[in-house]
Amino acid sequence: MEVLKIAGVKIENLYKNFSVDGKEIPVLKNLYLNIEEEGITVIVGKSGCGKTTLLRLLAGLEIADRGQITLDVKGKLGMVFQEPRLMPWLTVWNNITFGLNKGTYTKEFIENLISLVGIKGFEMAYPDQLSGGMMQRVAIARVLAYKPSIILMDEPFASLDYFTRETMQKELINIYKQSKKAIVLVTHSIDEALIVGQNVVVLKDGQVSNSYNLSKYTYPRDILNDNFVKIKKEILENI
Amino acid sequence: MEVLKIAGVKIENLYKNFSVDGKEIPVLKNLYLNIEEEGITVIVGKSGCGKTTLLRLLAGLEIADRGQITLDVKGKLGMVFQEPRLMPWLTVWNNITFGLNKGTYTKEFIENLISLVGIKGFEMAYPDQLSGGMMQRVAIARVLAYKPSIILMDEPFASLDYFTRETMQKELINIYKQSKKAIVLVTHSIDEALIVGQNVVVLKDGQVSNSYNLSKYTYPRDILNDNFVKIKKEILENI
Amino acid sequence: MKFNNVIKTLLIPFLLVLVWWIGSYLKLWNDYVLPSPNRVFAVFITMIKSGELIEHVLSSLSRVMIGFTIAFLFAFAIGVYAGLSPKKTIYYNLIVEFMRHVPPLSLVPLLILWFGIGEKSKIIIIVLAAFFPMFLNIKKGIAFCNLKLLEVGDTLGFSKLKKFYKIVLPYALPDILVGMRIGFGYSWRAIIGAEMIAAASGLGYLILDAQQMSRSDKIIVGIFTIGLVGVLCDRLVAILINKLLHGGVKDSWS
Amino acid sequence: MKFNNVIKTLLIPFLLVLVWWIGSYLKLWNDYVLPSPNRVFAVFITMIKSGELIEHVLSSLSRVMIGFTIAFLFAFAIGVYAGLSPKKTIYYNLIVEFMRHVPPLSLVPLLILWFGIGEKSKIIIIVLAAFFPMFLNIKKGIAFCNLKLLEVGDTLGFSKLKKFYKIVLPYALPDILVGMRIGFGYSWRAIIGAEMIAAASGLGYLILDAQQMSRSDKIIVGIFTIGLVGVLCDRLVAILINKLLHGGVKDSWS
Amino acid sequence: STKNEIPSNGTSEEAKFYNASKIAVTYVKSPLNVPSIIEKNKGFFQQHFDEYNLPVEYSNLTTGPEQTQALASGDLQFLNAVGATSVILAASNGSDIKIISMYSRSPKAFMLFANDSQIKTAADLKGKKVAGPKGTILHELLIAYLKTAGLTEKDIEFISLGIPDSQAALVSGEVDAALLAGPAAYNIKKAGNMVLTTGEGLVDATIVVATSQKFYDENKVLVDTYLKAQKFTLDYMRKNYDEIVQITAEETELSIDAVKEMYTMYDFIMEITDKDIEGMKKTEQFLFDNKMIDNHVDITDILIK
Ligand SMILES: Nc1ncnc2c1ncn2[C@@H]1O[C@H](COP(=O)(O)OP(=O)(O)OP(=O)(O)O)[C@@H](O)[C@H]1O
Ligand SMILES: Nc1ncnc2c1ncn2[C@@H]1O[C@H](COP(=O)(O)OP(=O)(O)OP(=O)(O)O)[C@@H](O)[C@H]1O
Ligand SMILES: [Mg+2]
Ligand SMILES: [Mg+2]
Repeated sequence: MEVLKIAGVKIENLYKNFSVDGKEIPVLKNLYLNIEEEGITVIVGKSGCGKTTLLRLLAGLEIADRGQITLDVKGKLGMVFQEPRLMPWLTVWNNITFGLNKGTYTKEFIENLISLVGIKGFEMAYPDQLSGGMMQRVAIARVLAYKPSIILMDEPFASLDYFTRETMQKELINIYKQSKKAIVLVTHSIDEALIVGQNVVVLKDGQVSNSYNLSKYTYPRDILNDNFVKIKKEILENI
Repeated sequence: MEVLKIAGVKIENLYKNFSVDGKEIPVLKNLYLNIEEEGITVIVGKSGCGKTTLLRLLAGLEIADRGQITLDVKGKLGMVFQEPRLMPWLTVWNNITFGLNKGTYTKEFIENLISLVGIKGFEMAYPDQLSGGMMQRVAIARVLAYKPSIILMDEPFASLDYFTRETMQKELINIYKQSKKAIVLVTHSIDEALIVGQNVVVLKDGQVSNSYNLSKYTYPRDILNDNFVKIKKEILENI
Repeated sequence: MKFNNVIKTLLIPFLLVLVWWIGSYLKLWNDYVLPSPNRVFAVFITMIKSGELIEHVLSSLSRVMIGFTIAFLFAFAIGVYAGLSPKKTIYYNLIVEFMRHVPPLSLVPLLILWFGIGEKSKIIIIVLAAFFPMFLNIKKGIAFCNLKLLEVGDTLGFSKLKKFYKIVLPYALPDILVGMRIGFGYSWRAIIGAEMIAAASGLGYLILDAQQMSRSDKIIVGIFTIGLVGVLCDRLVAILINKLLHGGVKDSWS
Repeated sequence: MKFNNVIKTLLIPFLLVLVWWIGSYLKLWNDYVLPSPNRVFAVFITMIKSGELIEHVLSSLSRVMIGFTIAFLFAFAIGVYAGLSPKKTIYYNLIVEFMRHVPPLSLVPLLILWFGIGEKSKIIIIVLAAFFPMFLNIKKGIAFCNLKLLEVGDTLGFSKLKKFYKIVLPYALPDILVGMRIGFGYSWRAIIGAEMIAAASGLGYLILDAQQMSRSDKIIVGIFTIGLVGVLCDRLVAILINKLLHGGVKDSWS
Repeated sequence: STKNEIPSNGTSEEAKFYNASKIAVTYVKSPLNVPSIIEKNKGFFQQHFDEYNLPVEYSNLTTGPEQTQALASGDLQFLNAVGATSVILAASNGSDIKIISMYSRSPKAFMLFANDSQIKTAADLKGKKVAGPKGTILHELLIAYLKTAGLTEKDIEFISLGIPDSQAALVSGEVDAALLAGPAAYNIKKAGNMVLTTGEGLVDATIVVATSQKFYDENKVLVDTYLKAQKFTLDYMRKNYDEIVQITAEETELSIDAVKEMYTMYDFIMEITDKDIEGMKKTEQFLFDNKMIDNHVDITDILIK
């Protein structure tokens, strides 16, 4: 069988089990997935279906039991975890510059990021002085400061309110438009998937049960549009 | 001025400042709020507006700078934190029974709770073997097992998928219906607020900027109904 | 695999004994101070056969166990108290810190004056040696307890006591265990100092007596026995604790 | 408030001195073993005036500082290695554990043989006293590092080294500090043992010499000076470290 | 170390060789080692070794076993005041150690004190607790004293404690009798405790100066110089009584009277007499009889030849 060479990430025949209390739990079973080098791929699926596990496998934090992950991306990989995972001993500013080498960034760059995620005035605060949503935004700023060419995001906007979330979604689309990065986003909000996704993948029973290519729809999208409503319904039925 | 005696929680003239990096940040400023003894009160507001702080004040975890909180509830108070806060050294089962005294509960009771939150099969797993959403559900089960008469919930469903979330919302309404508890729910989803709330409170600039009494709408609600769409719009404008 | 581990464990000790043997054979050092392994081994066997060695071991062990237990109980009580009520420490901190820096050996005449030359003085020396690492580690473990988990206890209506044993204690366990290991090491090490006070048996006595009698072969036997019995006890406690703590808590007790 | 704290701190020590004074006054104990506070204080003043005491203090301090520094460097290197590569510990664990349980005092003859009666042997005694609590605490701190935070380092493309000093080290800091405190206490305590080996100055020597000369007043002065200088150093290091660590890290260094 | 030739002063002596780079000696001032105190204070050793350009170093190694160990390790060249007992113990265990001269005999400085006025004779000690340092002159004194009443160590309860600890045990009433020497003995005596016996007539309490055969063989000239210096010191002491008492009092922080009183108990004569050899033979027998040594030591073998 000939394999088409695609830049981006290629997942083939992926298996991952976990053992809990002595029992083996199959989480990913024979999973195939292509993630394009330029584009926003959104992964949706039930809680506990293996989305985080998939991202962790992509980031190399977990080793697959079987199968193959081919990363063909120039540049770095960055990840926003499901929890903020800030260093409790560092201020917001230092948490954001945590992944950067001294002298490789300007003060303005960080200041811009800080206002982008809306935590101005809290530069010198420590993580335990922030609200849940603020911590998540610091984590997002940390990964953006790192300028990865592929960003994995695990429910990054889960604890943001409607407006903040909207801002962040717009920002994500901007980042994509400007730098054509590969972004992989896990979310529980189908609406969010439809707003930002160019490729929406439904994970179910350890496999991709459905995937939708939305790259023909330009941003900003009106997800009350019939097409989107139809897709949303379909996803909800398949999830 | 005569004060009407209301069972439930009465918040008057509440002030709370935090100091970050030497600067005082006013979070709650002259807040007034009544929470009825029987009913689901939903608090919405921007990320960082003070929702968690308000819940922590109610739970007695934080002390107000000024003002008064009168709790007039018989029975216990329970809280679901914004993070799961499970004991890492205990199994799921033991985390759920964590707040209970031995001999005061039956095995079936806990088993029911476990299937209610949908984590059957993971009784013997440790928190670090669970997905984000699963941890949150264990935290919910823990508080339900405790049978409080007032439950404070801080974005309890934030990392749950559409269906699991729906189930949990229904369950919350059931719990209210059966036991008429006081439930205070913080959420970022206005839809969720409209689906479960009997009283929806918008927190802004440290005060209640708006509140909506929805107790006349029976469950289950159709939030695509005009009334709700109107309220949603209004809330979004006010938030 | 298991056999493999035994080899890995014994590799360096084996090499050291080899160097010792070769050095003695080539007379690289003075036989009077470091006798050959053969001679030490011969004395070792004689002392085992005569039952002398086991008597010394038991005698020291019982002293150390008593001293260690007392030290642990004190360290636990005061450490927990200090960890939970940091504001009160000001009253006793100076005295504790003072005692922490005073060599127990310098106190021997005073101990004899107050507690006599019996077991009491010996055990106090052991207690003084073992108390402080346990105290400081326990205090640190208790004081550093995760506030977020403690709040869970608050919202579940736990009393102070209940919060303590259901949250603080399990959370501080790794620190407590490290403290206990260090403390046990020091209490075991203290037998020389303790048995300086008019002991008639014990490994410390064995070594001191051999020193006075210039019997370096016996000194070496004593040193080895102390080291090995110490390691063995440590292992034993480690296994016991691992049995008691069902999973969940890593303990660095490797 | 500050004055208040001074009173609280000195309350118990003051009471103890009072008891001591009354006991001596009423001749409740033998003056040879525990002389009256008046006499001890007089000797103390004389020794300060003659410059003798400060000389002993400096001499002991320099020994302890050298020994402690060496012990810390070793403990840090091996502790970090052990914490990061737990599988390799099997090779050296036995020997480390063995040494941990052997009383340094019993090794004096061997130390004299190998390292002579100069400073080397004395410093080794101090190193042996201080190494293990630091080693075990550092190892524990490193080994227990939060895996979730480490993964952040992984995803930011940190090298092993970078992960170590940007995540593991700050995370393990409280453990390292507790280990250092315990280690310093023990290294300071070890001066009696160290200065048993042919010392001509130092607080340990002062006490040993006073014992030989049957000068219990000097012994008590020695004990007090050891305790007080120890406490002072501990405080000093505490303040220094608090200065160095800008916020964020609690350290139980109370 | 290097092999040096003595710079010849024109006299036509045969070249003398030595093999050392320093002269390290022990410095023990207790119980009341006046020669050591005077010698160090005046720098007599250094004066004598200046001729060879060798620095003199002092080591405060006070216990016998430590001294003999340090000698064996080669870190020390001379043990300036070591108990004959320690030398015999070391020799019996195979150490290369040789006596080059006597340091002192001071049986009167070693005493047995009773706590209880009921104890007046050796016979009264039966069944009592006696504290003291094991395997030393004091221990030997006790055995010899018990023997006068036909008792052995088994008839009493001997408690092995160092001198300071024995003193503490005595004054706190923990033991019925204690073996003490030096300032501790002086203090206890002044406090009115009863001296049951001194070592006089019981032990010879010989303290000796020792080096190793190996060092002697390679450095005969240095050993001779050492002895010369020792003699010089003793002569000086004889001629300057007031000054040496003064110096000793300052060094030990004892009162002048105490020094004067204690000084009379010591006999600092460096020649090895037949009586000394007899005394050491007795000590050797004591050690052997009490199973403290396994191998006999011939005293004449441990004198330098
Ligand atoms: N370290 C682990 N050990 C054992 N089981 C694990 C481990 N990590 C994950 N699992 C299991 O794998 C399954 C998938 O977990 P994962 O975290 O990938 O889910 P998810 O899709 O991210 O869920 P959520 O939306 O709730 O975050 C779960 O059943 C979980 O219990
Ligand atoms: N312990 C603290 N110290 C200092 N500031 C704090 C502290 N806790 C909260 N704050 C500040 O108080 C404000 C409100 O925080 P809070 O956690 O109540 O927000 P929230 O409404 O729950 O936000 P989110 O939706 O993001 O969880 C924030 O600006 C936060 O920085
Ligand atoms: Mg997940
Ligand atoms: Mg919040």
